[in-house]
Amino acid sequence: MKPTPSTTNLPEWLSNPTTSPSRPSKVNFWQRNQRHLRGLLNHLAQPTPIVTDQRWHITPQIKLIRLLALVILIALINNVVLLWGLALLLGSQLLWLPPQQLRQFMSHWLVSIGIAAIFVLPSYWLAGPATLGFFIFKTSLMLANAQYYRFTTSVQDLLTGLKALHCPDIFIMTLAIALTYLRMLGQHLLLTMEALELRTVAPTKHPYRLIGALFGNLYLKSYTYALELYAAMEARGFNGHYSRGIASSNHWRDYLALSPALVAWMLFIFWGR
Amino acid sequence: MHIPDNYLSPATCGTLIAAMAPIWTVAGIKVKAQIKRHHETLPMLGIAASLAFLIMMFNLPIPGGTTAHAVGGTLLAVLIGPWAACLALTVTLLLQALLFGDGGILAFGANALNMAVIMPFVGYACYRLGQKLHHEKLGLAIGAYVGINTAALVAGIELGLQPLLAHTASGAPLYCPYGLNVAVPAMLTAHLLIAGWVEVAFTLLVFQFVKKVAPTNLYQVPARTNQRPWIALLLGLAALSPLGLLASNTAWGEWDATELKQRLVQQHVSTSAPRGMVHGFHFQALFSNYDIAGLPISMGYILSALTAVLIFLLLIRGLQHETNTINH
Amino acid sequence: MLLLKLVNICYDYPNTCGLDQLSLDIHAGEFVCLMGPNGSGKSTLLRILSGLASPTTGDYQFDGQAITATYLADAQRRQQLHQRIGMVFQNTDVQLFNTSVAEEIAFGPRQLGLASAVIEQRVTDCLELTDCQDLRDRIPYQLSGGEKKRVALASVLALNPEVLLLDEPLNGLTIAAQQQMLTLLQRLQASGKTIIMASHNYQQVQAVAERFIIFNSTHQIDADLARADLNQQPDRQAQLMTL
Amino acid sequence: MLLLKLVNICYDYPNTCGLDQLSLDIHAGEFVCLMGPNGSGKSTLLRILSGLASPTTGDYQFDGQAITATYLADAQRRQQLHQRIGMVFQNTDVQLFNTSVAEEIAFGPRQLGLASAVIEQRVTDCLELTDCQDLRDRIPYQLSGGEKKRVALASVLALNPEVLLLDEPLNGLTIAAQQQMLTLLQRLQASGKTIIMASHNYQQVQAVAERFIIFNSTHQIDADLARADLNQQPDRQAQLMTL
Ligand SMILES: Nc1ncnc2c1ncn2[C@@H]1O[C@H](COP(=O)(O)OP(=O)(O)OP(=O)(O)O)[C@@H](O)[C@H]1O
Ligand SMILES: Nc1ncnc2c1ncn2[C@@H]1O[C@H](COP(=O)(O)OP(=O)(O)OP(=O)(O)O)[C@@H](O)[C@H]1O
Ligand SMILES: [Mg+2]
Ligand SMILES: [Mg+2]
Repeated sequence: MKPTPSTTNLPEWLSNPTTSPSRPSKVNFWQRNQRHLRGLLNHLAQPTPIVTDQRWHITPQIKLIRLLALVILIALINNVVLLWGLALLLGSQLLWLPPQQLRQFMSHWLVSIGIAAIFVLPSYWLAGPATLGFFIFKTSLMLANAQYYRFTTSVQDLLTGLKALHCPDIFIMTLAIALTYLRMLGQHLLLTMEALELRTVAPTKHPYRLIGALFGNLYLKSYTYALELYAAMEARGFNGHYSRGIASSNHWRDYLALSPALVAWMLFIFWGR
Repeated sequence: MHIPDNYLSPATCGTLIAAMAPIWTVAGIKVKAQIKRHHETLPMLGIAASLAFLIMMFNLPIPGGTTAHAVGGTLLAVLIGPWAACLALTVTLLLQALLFGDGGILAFGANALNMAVIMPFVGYACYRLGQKLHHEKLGLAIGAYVGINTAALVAGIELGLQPLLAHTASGAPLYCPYGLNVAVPAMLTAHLLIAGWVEVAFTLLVFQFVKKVAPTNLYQVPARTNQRPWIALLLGLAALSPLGLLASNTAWGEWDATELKQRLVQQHVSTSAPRGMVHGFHFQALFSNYDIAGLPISMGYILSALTAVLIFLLLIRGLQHETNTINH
Repeated sequence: MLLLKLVNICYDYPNTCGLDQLSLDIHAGEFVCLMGPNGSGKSTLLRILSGLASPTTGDYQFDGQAITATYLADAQRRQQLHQRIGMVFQNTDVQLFNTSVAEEIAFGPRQLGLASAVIEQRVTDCLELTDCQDLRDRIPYQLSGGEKKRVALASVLALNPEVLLLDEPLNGLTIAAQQQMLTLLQRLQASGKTIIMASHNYQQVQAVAERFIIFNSTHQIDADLARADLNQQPDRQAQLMTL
Repeated sequence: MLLLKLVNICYDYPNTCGLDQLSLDIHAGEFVCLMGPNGSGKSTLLRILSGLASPTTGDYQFDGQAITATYLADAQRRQQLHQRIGMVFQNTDVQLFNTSVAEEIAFGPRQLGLASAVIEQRVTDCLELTDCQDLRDRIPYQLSGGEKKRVALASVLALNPEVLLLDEPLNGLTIAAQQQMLTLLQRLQASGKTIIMASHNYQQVQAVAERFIIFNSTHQIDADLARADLNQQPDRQAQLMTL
């Protein structure tokens, strides 16, 4: 670096305090987005402690199959008794959740039902109360099943499950990288928003312009990341196949875990309609 | 625009997933070719998926105090290429469905069709057209707007068809309770008035930034496309068409106007079929033959599936031709 | 004048501790250097001082005003705070988001609604102060590591904040550039700014910083010494040489 | 044994020059330190050596094999190269992508298909070598700056590469940790590894590096000196003290 002429005096403006214009500012969406992002990052950092009963550990692929089987079944069934039975089944599974998690489960679930319900409520005038009630009942049952899956499955499990179900490698890898980078890019986005905010000293006239810069930068950075990440991964022996310790093959426990869903399917096929 | 579970009948969901399978296959093949040229495309897929996730999470302020978020389908198509965007968005949607409860698990196929196929491809086509006419940005803006609205329209149709496709004997709808006359306008107004413009603004701003800072990082159209994907698409679709047989309800799109009217009446939604349906689309002409010819119903399904394949192929063929000629 | 006051601050990250029971007074015009082992909480403290993070427990007062999460919920107040406190991040990558270095530096002043000639002047001055004249039209994200650090400082300077928080600003710079930056900081201090920096480079910093706050690996303050005192404690100095 | 050979390398970034007419021979088992002003091309050179970037013009040979863009187009060859040459990036953030530090270190060995006991052993060893034992179950992206640097080195070490490229590995570490890392590097060299690092810290590095390659601000090599020669050139040493 060339030595600069050492001017002993700072520029005039730098020696005097700047007076700040105080204009009221309305745009406050940076804060909200930062909050959301922090929530996401926390969620990703500590995925709700997964309940794993060692004796009842079922393989990830069976979990996935069970989820699909149950959701399809619930979608197909129009028999209240059978649905009721499925609800009881799920309820008894929930009993195994620790209380803290159960509370979390309930709050998440109720919120998601609320959101789903808002959209169908106007149909009360179209279709009447019976249809509406039935619809909400079914929807909430599906949501509960999906929620239960989310609460009992780690990200790793999902990947292993998909792999065991012979999902193509390219897809699994994309998913795995997406999950990793969701954290990294999320963190990057969060920090950039923070840095941006630190230099937002007055209401910005064009917040939208900044959004372009924010995501444009994120894309370009991620492009560089992609190059370096791939080299870093290859450098560490990565060969395009995601090898992870794949859990042992199917087990009687797995079939046992799947059995309620199978029984419900049987009932549906022979009697449910 | 994420369609949650239980709004679409299992038959619709199955059909849409079956329709997606060959598209994913082709996308996989296309992207593998792309990876051969630029090996960073492989990690870029995953990164783009997380990027899409963050874009959909980012709430933009809109005049009036509320917020909306962009989807970024068109943007991703322009940045990493439409096929890669299709795969990346699919992964995003899967993640959202399985791990974040955004969008249904069964409705995954429908959501993928709307947001991972229709949006990027429509948007990208407009962008390429604009590029050809030397109005790149205009093309992109139109692409973003038309892309998201087409997707919304299709989502509206998917939802609106449900009361016709699946209902109890008494006519009470089993899934989405709104007919076409409610679902389509509802979806469209929201997107035409608000979400579309948010998408346009977002897409343009990011595009402008990237174009200015690192124009080489935009997707470059490859010089030559090979023909194998189309064969794979054809085979895939043909192999999957019997899946339609599994659907217990009338499969999507297989009704005639009288039935349509009858159902609408049953539902007390409308006393006559929408005029466009009767006169515009000519379902009669397209779909009423297979029963008349005395063929078994399964044969009819296969034939109509093949017809769908052909129409689909022709559509895509047109698109491909366009991107080819631009390069020379 | 007491400018920054921390009373019994704790900061907890989701699964680790960031800061533990920290109390601290910093007066206007001081030049403070934070030192300590890796992971001892220096960056965390700077984040709290800048208003980016709110302490889990404890009070933070800036210029007599308690800075709480509710206080910061108001956008206007937050903006006023940010104008008075500038920060250079440890990972400078996240801090640069404009399309050219000149744009990057003009970003802050432009929001203040200054006349464009004034902005132009500020950009030129800042580039000169940080010796980045030849980077003027470069794209920030394409710079080398050390260049980014300097541009980040320039972009914060352009806002003329009263308090400058710098998280390891010397990292990745050549020794000559480090000295230049420290001289610049000293001049800024002479003109009345408060400077708080984290560093692992006692050797460079000892000549300019006037007060050393030393963290230990349990996220607490181990010692808080003025330079004059430090000169009488050779074992402390030896310890600082390893941090 | 001649391991790395560069002949007349130029590297151009879209709108600036990265390296200009650089020729260089590095033998197996050397400990080389790259020094130079900010933006002089140290990181660029390391990227080329690692096979991440291909020179615009000029030849790069690794172990007698020309490494060209076409050679690298083949995934398997690229992988083999990457296995023999490990690199710690200047911005360590991009290098950590697993969910825990232990996972991060195990990632490489696991890809090589080693037995799980072996992997476990490697993880423990690497954690110990880099003094990261207590970070074992932490999430990499949530570490402090210095902690990330050490974990990144551990994750590269776990693969046991022949050549280690380190881009400013001492940045952000405490002096004690810097010395520890340099000692580790010295031990690695003693066991036959080739070590090439970029640094701005001549004072720390002079004791361990055996050869100094000095860049100038026009992206060329200014001098290439063994430590023994350097000791006889006080003005060179004075120059290095400022880089
Ligand atoms: N985002 C985060 N989430 C969780 N823990 C974090 C996060 N950032 C830092 N930590 C932890 O908090 C503690 C303090 O970190 P901090 O970054 O303040 O350290 P530091 O003193 O700046 O260290 P360094 O000298 O390495 O930069 C460390 O144990 C670190 O691992
Ligand atoms: N991605 C990039 N695109 C364009 N130019 C770049 C890019 N990265 C670096 N440069 C430029 O290339 C030159 C060499 O950069 P390089 O990163 O190799 O420097 P360096 O010696 O590592 O510097 P430092 O000590 O600051 O890390 C610099 O002028 C820099 O601005
Ligand atoms: Mg720090
Ligand atoms: Mg560098």
